[in-house]
Amino acid sequence: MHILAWALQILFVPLLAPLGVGIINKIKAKVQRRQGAGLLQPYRDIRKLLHKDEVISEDASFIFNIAPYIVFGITLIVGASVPLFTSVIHLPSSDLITVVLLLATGTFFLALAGMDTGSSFGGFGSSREMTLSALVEGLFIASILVLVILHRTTNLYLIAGSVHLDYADLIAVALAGVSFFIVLLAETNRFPFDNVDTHLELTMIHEAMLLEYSGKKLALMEWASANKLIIFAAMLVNLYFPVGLASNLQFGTIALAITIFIAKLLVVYVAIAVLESVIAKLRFFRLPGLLFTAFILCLIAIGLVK
Amino acid sequence: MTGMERKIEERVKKLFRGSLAIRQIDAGSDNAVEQELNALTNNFYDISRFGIHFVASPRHADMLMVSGPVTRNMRKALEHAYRATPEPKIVVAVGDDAIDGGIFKGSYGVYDGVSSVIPVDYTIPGDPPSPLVILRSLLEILDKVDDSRTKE
Amino acid sequence: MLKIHFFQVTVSVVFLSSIYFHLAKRNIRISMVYGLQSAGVVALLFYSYLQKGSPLILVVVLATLAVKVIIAPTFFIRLINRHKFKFAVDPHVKMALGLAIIGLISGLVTLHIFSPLTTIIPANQTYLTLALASMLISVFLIANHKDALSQIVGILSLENSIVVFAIFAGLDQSSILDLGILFDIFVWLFVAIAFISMMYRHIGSIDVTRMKRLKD
Amino acid sequence: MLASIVSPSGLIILFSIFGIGGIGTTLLRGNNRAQNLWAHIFSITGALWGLIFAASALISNREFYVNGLATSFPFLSLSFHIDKLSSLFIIIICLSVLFCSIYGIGYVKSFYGRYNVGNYGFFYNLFIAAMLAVVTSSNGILFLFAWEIMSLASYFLVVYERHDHKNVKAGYLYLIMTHAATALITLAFILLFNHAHSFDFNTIRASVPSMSMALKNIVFLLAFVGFGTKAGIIPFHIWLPAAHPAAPSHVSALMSGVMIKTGIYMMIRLFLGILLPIPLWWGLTLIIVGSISCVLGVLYALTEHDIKRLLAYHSIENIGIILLGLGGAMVFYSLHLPTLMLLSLAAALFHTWNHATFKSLLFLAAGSVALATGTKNIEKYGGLIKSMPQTAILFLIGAMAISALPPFNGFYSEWLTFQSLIHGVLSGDILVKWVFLGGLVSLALAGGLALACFVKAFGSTFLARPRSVMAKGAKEVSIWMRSGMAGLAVLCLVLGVASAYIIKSLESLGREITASPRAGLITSVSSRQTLQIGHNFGSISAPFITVVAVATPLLVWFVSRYFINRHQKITSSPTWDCGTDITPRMEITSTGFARSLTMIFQPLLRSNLSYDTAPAGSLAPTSIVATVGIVDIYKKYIYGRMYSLINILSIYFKKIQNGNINAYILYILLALIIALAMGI
Repeated sequence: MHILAWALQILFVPLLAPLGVGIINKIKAKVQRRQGAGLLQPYRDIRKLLHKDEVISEDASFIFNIAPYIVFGITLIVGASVPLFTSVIHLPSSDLITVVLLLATGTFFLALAGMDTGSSFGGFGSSREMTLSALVEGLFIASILVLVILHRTTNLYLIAGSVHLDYADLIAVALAGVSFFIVLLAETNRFPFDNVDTHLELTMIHEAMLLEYSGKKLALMEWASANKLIIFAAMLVNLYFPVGLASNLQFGTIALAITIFIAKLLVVYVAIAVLESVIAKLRFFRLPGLLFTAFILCLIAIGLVK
Repeated sequence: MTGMERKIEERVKKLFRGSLAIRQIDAGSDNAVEQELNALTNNFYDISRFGIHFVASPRHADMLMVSGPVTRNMRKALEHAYRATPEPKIVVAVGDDAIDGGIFKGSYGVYDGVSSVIPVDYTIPGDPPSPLVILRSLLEILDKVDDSRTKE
Repeated sequence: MLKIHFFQVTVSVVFLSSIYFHLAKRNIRISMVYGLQSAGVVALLFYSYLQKGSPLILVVVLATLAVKVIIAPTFFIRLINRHKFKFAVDPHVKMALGLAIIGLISGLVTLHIFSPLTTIIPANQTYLTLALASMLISVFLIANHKDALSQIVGILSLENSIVVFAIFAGLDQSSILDLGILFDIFVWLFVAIAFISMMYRHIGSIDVTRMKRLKD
Repeated sequence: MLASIVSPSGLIILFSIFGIGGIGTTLLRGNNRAQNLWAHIFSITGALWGLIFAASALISNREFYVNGLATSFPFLSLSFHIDKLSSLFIIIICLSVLFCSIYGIGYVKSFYGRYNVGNYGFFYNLFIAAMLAVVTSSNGILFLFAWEIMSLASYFLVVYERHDHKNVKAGYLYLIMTHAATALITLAFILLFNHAHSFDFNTIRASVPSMSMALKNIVFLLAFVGFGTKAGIIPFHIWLPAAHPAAPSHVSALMSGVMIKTGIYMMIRLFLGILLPIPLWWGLTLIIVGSISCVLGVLYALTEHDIKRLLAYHSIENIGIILLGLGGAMVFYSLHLPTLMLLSLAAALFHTWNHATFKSLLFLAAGSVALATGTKNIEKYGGLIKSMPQTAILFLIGAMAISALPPFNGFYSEWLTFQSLIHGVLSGDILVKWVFLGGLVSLALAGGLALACFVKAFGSTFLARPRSVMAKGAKEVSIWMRSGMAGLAVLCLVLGVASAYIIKSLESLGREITASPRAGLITSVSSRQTLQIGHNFGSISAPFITVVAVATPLLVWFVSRYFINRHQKITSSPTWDCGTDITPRMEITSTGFARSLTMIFQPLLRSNLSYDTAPAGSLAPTSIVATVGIVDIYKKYIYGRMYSLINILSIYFKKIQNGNINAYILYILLALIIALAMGI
């Protein structure tokens, strides 16, 4: 059972991540009164891309070629490091700072890959991505810091596994959760930070860096961003609302925990989809204001906890 | 068609069924075709339910939909886009202009159709073809997608 | 009693002449008053000789008498007459303010912060205070007046005051004072004469403020 | 064996190697090649001996004094003290010196026939010896002496390429700032002397308990500003971005990597070794200054497009991070939390070491690029990864390390700094909590910005296509230079992998520095090299992260290459250009890359964007130039104000110096009266 739990923990994120994107797209289509693509569309896209040939820019260096493996690999590591359905097993990398900096490594290579081919789109895509991620990193840490102060540990599993939650701290946790949700939107390139569906190069952030990729490498990049979405969603639901995580590795408990976990994820996805349907993308230079607001929320939350 | 070619085509169709990325190229079109293509993504035609979507870069594309008679200015752009698209790829000439130059045929400024510049696999006639025609042709090209979702 | 009167008179002469240098309007009178001041100093030195009987002091007395009382004023007067020095330059600080400052200095030296200086020999406190005051007033003369003659006289007056101060501070017990005075007389006179002559030859004036243009 | 190395003669050998190296070079007149080899072989030998010496001192747990070498100068005695802190800094210095000297053999070749290599060799060896003397001396006067030699030797290295007018100017600024700092330090030592009646560190330490609080505070402020100026804290940093780029690159590496750390060394020595016990506000001050330095330093780096200036600004940022750790340690000391103090101090020391490694590496790599292209302007680079692939990889490693990305060493020290700051937030009253919180947020923000900055630096230097003729003609640098860099790159990885062991050792080292032998250690290292902080507070496993970070991408590559679509064909074509030919001018420039962040931080940076439109010949303007610039607020508001104040004062003082004899005599009169009144 132990090995099975480990296998589940490692494979959960990459296997279910595309489904999450599919769910969000489906909900968005429904809200727009469209039938929309099927839930499994992202899987079909990835499968197709994996089987296509590649065209690579003549100007690309090895950075361009290794970046997808690193970016995808990082999401695998982080995906296995964050608490998903159980709070019992954990990797030595399940630490707040480690996770933040591991994700930053992925962003680093993604941005470099964007610049590598000398395309102007890739360049400003990287510039915007780095601008956002530079500002978000602090907020990321600050929003989880509330939990660190509450639970006296930076280990994500211990935060998720702690049953103790004082009602007095509920407001603080909620405020921090809201700002973490904003971090989620920023890091996964969702509205109001970025439009994942855009075809307009001038407004792109994430997509602009991938314009030069094709075939397998594009598949890995797309898959990696899907992974990132599920990772952040999992952190949101498991750290700020640590309910229903399996505290042992019995088959029944794990099955129940996975069900609860998926239900919790669904809530987040619905929230994202609804949000994307009702709000517009913000102008780029308005984004720091939003992040700053979230940061103030964090500070209030930190002020509230003892 | 040799057995080898058929096998490859079979593989491609299987691959693209349910996931087709289209890069639209305006090679000197009068924008009539673009209007109709644009309509494909609206709620009524909702092309995304067949797994078909438009993409921003030819690197991501499986299919190039070329409109317009290919003006002299757009020839290089078209060639670049063709070269930039990874194999396997499908080139579709949309509209009469793209097929043989249409009403611009014989003009000194155009190349009389996409096929004189890059190899074309399929054509969708019409000036411009209506969205429904385009959709039907696309689905035909993809050789019948899942039955449950084509019924309207 | 006679001794005290003698001291009072001579020190007053030195002190008042140092003040007079500030007031004088004519160069010739300054020179003459300087002679008078020096005569006071000579009298003091002579008294010192009578007390001790050292021949060295007698030499000093005679040298001072010759140089300071006779030669120096005569020389100055002749110089003034030959070059027609006019008392053309005003002091920096006007008369009234100058007097106020002199008063201030005089008051200042009586303060107790100067008492360690003025009470070297407690019996002579009055004389020491006056000598100190005339020293400072002489320095102020140099600072305040623009004409070179006044400045030189100021230096000489300062020197006279120092001698007076030294006598009352009991420094005349050793012969250092006498040697110092002898040395000083010659050096200062030569320097002063050379200075004035050269300056007049070069600049055509004895107004030191004209020297500003030499600054660069 | 160890005992014979760790002895006064070992130290004398160390200094004499550099001495022979320096003097010997000047004697080899004319023969550039021989001078180059002589200077560097001796500095390499010296560095190796220094490593052996310091490592033996650490292993054998010995410390010793060299005393009794009194000189004819009053108070100056050649007394040295080798303790663990000194040994650590000798190791840090010698490691950087070792690789920089190897690099230097290749780099100095470019000076042949242009500049006097003899002078270089002399000052280079003198500089290193002076740095070693600074970290070993145990006498205030000797220390100041060494400090001054270090400053002067580095000044001469800064102005070494004197044909460039800018270098001379930078050197002048450096000279002024460093001497202003030295003046403050001297004053601090004089105050200490006034109290202790000795310049000997131990005597001073013994007399500190009887010192008044006010005096201690003044000494602290003087020393903090003085050493802080050398370390490059904001707002005393202005010399740093000017002087570091001016020196030859491996000297820049030493200055940025090691020399500024001597300021940190003395802060640790004074604040945590000598002036104990310390009040709370000292540590808080350090944290606040550190926060400001690390955020502003990286912001200035972002706006910079001279590659070496960019790196110099990052030194300011990293000094800020070190100060966060050091300040934390001081606060914990004042709060009587010795275990946390050791944790914080270990973070500061480890980051000091790491920064010495990766900043040296980056400067060397930047120097290689500058040498290959002949310019330091990032805008003129591009595409160098094709012509200089090895330098590119080495720069990438340095960039990842400085951006605190796993698996390199910067990650571990930043992780530790984060941990110590979080502990600070958790322990202490409301003021302490918010100051630590400020430090934490600044550190996180600086980390993010540093990442952006190095994407910019690496991206616009090495990626895409060459943007100038110089970049097009660039060639890979010599094997000497590459091996120097490679050594440091390996060190970055090794320090990362061995971090658990190192952190643990640094903590016990801290116990001896601060003379708190009974302080328990908060960290523990499990059998799998997992560094554990507290009871389940946080943990990190360097070998695990290294293996996973390397293995996972490899696994992904392997699976996708050999298990999925094995017959995939990869073709190459020009970059997708939307139909028109793409030129290097369309690439994003480094200014353009940082523009968004520059604009967002406009209130802090005082950045401005101005358009210069050339007059229209026809309907459209012929050219539009957009300039993003930042105002040097320190020059404008602090040093500019200071300058005009001095100017105005000078005008007043000029009135005093009016050339009027009367006035001078009046001064004499006044001085006389005052002197008489005061003197008696």
